[in-house]
Amino acid sequence: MDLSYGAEYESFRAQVRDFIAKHKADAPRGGGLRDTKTLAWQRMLIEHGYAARTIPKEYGGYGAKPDILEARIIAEEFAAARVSPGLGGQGISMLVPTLLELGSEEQKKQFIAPTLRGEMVWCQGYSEPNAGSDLASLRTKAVLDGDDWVVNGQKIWTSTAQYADWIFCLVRTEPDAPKHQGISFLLFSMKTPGIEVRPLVTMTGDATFNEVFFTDVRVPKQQIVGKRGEGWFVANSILRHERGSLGDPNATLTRFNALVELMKQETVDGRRLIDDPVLRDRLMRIQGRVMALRANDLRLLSARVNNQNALLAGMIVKLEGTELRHDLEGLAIDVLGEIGTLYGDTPYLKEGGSWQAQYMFFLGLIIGGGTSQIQKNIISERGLGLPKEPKFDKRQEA
Amino acid sequence: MDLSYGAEYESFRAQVRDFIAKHKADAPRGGGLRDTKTLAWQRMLIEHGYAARTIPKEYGGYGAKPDILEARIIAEEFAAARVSPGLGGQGISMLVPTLLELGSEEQKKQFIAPTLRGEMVWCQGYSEPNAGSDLASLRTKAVLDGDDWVVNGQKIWTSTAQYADWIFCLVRTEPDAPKHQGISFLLFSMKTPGIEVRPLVTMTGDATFNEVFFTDVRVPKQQIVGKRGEGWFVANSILRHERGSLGDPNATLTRFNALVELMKQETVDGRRLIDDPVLRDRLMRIQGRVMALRANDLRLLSARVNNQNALLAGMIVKLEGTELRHDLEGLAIDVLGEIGTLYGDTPYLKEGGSWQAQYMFFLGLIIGGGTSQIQKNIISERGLGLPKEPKFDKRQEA
Amino acid sequence: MEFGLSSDQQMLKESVDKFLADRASLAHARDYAANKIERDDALRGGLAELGVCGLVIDEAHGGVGLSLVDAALVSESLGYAIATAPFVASSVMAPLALMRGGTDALRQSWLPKVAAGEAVIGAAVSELAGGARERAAVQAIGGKLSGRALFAFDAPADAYLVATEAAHLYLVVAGAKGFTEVPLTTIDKTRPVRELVFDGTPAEYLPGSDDGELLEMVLDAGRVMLAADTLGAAQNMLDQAVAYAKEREQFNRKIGSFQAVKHLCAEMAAGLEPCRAMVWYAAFALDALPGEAHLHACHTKAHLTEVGKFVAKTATEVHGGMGFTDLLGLHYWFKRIGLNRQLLGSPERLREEAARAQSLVA
Amino acid sequence: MEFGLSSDQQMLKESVDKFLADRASLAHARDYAANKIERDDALRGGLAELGVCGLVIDEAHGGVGLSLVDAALVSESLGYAIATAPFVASSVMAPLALMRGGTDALRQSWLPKVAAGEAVIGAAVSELAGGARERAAVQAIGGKLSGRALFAFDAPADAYLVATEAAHLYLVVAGAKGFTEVPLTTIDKTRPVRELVFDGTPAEYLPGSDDGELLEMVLDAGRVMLAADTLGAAQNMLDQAVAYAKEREQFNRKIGSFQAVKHLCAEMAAGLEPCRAMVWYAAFALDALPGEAHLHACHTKAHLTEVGKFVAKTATEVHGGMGFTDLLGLHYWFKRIGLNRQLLGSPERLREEAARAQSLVA
Repeated sequence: MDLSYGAEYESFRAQVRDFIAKHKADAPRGGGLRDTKTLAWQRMLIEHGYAARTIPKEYGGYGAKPDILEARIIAEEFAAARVSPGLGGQGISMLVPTLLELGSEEQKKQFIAPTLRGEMVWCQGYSEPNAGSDLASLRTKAVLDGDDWVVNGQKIWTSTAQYADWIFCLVRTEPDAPKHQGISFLLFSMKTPGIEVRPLVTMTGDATFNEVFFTDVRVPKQQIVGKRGEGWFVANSILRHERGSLGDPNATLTRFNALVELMKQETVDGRRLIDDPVLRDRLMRIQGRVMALRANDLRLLSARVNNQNALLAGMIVKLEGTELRHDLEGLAIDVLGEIGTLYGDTPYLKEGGSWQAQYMFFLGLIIGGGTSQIQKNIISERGLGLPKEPKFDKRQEA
Repeated sequence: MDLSYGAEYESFRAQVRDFIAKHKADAPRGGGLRDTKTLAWQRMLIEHGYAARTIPKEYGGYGAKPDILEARIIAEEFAAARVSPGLGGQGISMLVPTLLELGSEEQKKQFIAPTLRGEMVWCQGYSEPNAGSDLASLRTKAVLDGDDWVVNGQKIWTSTAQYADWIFCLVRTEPDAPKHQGISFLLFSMKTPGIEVRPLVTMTGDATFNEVFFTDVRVPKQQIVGKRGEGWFVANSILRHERGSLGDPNATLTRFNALVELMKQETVDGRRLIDDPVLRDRLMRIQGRVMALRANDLRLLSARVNNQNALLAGMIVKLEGTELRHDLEGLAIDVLGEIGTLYGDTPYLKEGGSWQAQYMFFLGLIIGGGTSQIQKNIISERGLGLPKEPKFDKRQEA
Repeated sequence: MEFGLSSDQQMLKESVDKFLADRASLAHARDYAANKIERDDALRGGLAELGVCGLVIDEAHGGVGLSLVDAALVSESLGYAIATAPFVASSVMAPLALMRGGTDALRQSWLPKVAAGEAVIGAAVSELAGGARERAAVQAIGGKLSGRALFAFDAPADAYLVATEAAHLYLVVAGAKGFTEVPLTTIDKTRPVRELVFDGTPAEYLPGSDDGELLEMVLDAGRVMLAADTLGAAQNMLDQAVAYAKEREQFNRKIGSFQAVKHLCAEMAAGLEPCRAMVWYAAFALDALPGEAHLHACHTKAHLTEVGKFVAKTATEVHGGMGFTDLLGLHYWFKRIGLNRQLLGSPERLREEAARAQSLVA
Repeated sequence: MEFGLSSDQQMLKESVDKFLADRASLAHARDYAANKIERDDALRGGLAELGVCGLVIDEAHGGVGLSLVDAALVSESLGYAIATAPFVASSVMAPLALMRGGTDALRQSWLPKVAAGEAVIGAAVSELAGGARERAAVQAIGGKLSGRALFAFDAPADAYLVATEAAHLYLVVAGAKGFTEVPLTTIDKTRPVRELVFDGTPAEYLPGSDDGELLEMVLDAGRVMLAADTLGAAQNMLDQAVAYAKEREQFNRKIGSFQAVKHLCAEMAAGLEPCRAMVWYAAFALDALPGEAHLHACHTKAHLTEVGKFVAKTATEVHGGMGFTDLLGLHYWFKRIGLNRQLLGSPERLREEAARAQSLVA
């Protein structure tokens, strides 16, 4: 066991710190995706290798070799300094890796560099109202008409759709093929006629997501990634990427520490909340779970660095991490009693109502990106090797 | 709402009390099923209508009209006085009602009276090692040979098999029929040649149950209840009867009160266990659950008395009641710390080790009589009307 | 022996349910939440016609004179419908306090109006029920109140039942001298709560609250009513989840045919169904079993709160992503259960109170 | 950066696992439980040859001088195999106490024998670790011990490490004057425990235990080892449940293809898998991160105890009726987890201790 990153990496860490100290005045604080300052900062980060670090230079990245510890150090230092680590979003985190792996040379040249620089913002068109856990049953269809795909249908859970320039979108192009084989992966501009974006309000009261409606949207036929009917395969190469990050225990630790502070400061009948043994025991139970997932995260990092297998340890992160976070936020509400129910702009609100907002948002995350039930299917089948449920044809059911 | 039983019933209660006061010296305290005192007491109870109360006189019962409150009062008063309420067992509680409903006149005449008097002790041959939750897939077979059924196979979970005179037993008689329709319900003497009883030790260390092996056991062909192939229907008429009693909240209340006493008396570092706020909170959580199930039980009693529907309230008793009891016993172990792990004949043991024994036994009950998983299927399908899982043929699976 | 609903009770419940199904739709709750309705006089008026507002008020004061079991049934219905009408404070806690501890004058001036749906009385008792937060406290000096009370509910009201630090009860009229109301916004937009600020505010003392017992009884009644509200809200969420599971298809099957979904629904039902009898018993005890009433009220509120939390989360999960959106509005019930959880004592606090009621606390 | 097992550690674990698979079968545990074996010298001898008995003892005293991470791996393996051999007290707690707080003479007379498998040292520290039950307490007066200590484990032993009320450590040799051992029977028949009774019993003081810190360190090491034992035992139960679910058929299907069974298995795995890294971290902290060691030891034991309880129950349920019988012997693991839960501090107590370690207790 060796938890240190070693001298070489510590010197890299010093470089990162140095960069941050020197340039942090240039970093945006909040502000929109399109701000001049935001875009300039993104370019500076790419230039120094703190964003798009491992993307080849020819496509507008920095061109460094992948190195997990370097990536972790960059993330740690920017987080510690509370300085923007550059742009994220589904274009950079999901589409770019996909194009690198499966895009045509033209597509790489056309899309990657502006996406990295933040000049081209993307949204993702996967989920549909009738295709949630069962994503492959999606119905949005695209029919070839001359040199265009004509797209009709509806997507949901499309975050940033209201800001996006482009969308990467799954559509059914082969209605007669088995359902996983009839899907294609299209790219098109959100300015194309026939697209309507409607905000989707959630239980938190915010409209972080949208519904997107397509009516005869015409997409040039070469704007497809992979071949016709290969869209499911293309999309899955990204989805594998996404799942690990939900339920990050380091973010949970930050919230835990805030909860401890809350319980030290707030009182009921003049007694500090932390002095209530029953609430304190609940707090400590949460801490034990946080510690377990933090250790698990360290193991995953180490396994990646040393190229070791930690399959199950990775598979359970989303399930355990989102449930833990939901419980943690719920404990904060409980210790606050009636004060914990306050929400919105109101007297006595603690931390902007974030305990309630996160409590609900993490219930959304327990459901989103594969409900807990779907996660358990995956863990039991891929992690433990239990047999799949026998499949049915609908016709057999009657 | 009226929780009183009314004047008429209270006078019945006075009669019962009177009987108990006058005769309790004759009641057996422990002792075997065959003790003269036990059998004499049973006869006396039947004679006065405190056992076999609603069984017709012609079959050896007392012949009273069924009355739920009278039955409840009898049970309450004998329990309160800690006087034996007479013999129970699967012959009296399960076989007799079945014969009354579905037996031939000859069978009623032959079997009911001696069973009620405790002269004929029964065991039940349903479960098999490969037919647990899926009871209908049982394999013990009976083949007609002349005037006899010839039985071969194995049963498990056969309590009292080592004492029983007779067995009521499910066997497969129509191997080619669909699985629920190929079963018959046989009665035969445990002295028939070819029967071997082996004690089945459980995790509690006791052998409350047995395995029973049949090798060419010959059963006269008229010893069948119902017709050939109707055994599943016959058996189910009893099983419906059995389930409600597992997880009885009144027994749980008795245990809860004992746990409270334990926590008042026992100490750690000189401090009473009840004075630990965290343990006390766990105790109170249990109490809330006990109260909920007690109220539910009262509702069920009232619904039976007033002929009202309380379907769901009845269906959840076994699931909730056995889990609650298991948790309650587990809390007792936890509050005792290391002392809670003591078991068997050893110093410092509390209440004969019953906390551990019951903790394990109720885990057995969570599983037995339909696992919690099966209970949840039943509740969701019959109670909530959710669709059944589609059925598979095994052949389709490959 | 009858531990179930009488035919009168069945009828009462059905008529209230029917009325609410017509008049207290989700769309109505949305309008109310969006402040398109300031005070829901129409809904309250309709309920008053059904006798709901004066349900436990004696007939001499214009009420129906029914039991707390009947009140619990109505509270369950209101929770089921996430009704935007006052009830727990205005029609149960305050009437009980006035009937058992008020003066004749107070009773005559308020109870008939409450029963007729012409007046609403809120309750400002949180500090005594769940402990004082943010140093809130109300003192009475020479019959005048000073200080602050948080989480007064059934607001906005024409008068408030206020508990002082000394566990005495007062009635304060809205608009009285030195009296300010500050709206507090919670997750639950169907039932407004307020902070009350007193500065030498004139108030009517309830002489029957002298020894603290009346306050306890009033709090316990409120707890049982909130438990019933949670029962109703949770039952609605379960019903919605079951209905959704019967309709929604994924992987070519109704999702309700998946064991995982079935078992979640079964766990909800198994947890919730005994709660119904528990609420009945606790309400009955308030009327008829004074020796058990406090213990049962505490446990019933605590237990329903825990089961309600489980059902709220699980029913949302059964709905998948739809449960998280505003489209189905499921979160209105989720949040109603969430507010009930904290009002009049958290589960931990009520369990400790239950232990104290049994002399289990040293 | 390496937070995982080194190849040496992999090899160590594999060799111990292989040995135990051969020599510590369920049948062997049954024989031991039935008292057909009084003291398992053969098994211990074999483990000594592998270096297990002297794993953390320095080479100067005949040991292997490995870390507590290595010891945790071995403890996990012993739990997995429900091995009927002393380890936690004899090969970890007592050697640590002697190495860090004993005299040279004590070290020389005991450590080589322990490492060689020729001697066993038990630990009688329950009163200091989990609180005193049944008024048990040991006092030292003039270097002689009096009183009683309950739940000494790794018994029967040649000597016992004994903690006094003053948090001092002593070594008492079996058969010493005024020293009586009383067997206590617990649910777990694989690891005997005893009550020790002292009556002016001569004992060797460990001078390094003067300030209580050594005791805390020794207890923490024991806690992490017990947590590792639970990890192994729970992993075995999960493995058995998964294997059973792949084989057993009901309703014409492998039960492992039912979502309900799959999800139970997934929940066990999801709870248990992070425990592995947690145990590593806690063991590593004992060696290398003294500032964090106590906190992690308390939390790791508490958390593993809760997860272990869940897995023990759930794995039994997955086996249906078979899980409840003695036929598969699943209950040996269930009971091992059950005893671990209570030894060296219940989860509630350890969480309170964790809070205290962070100055969260007033």
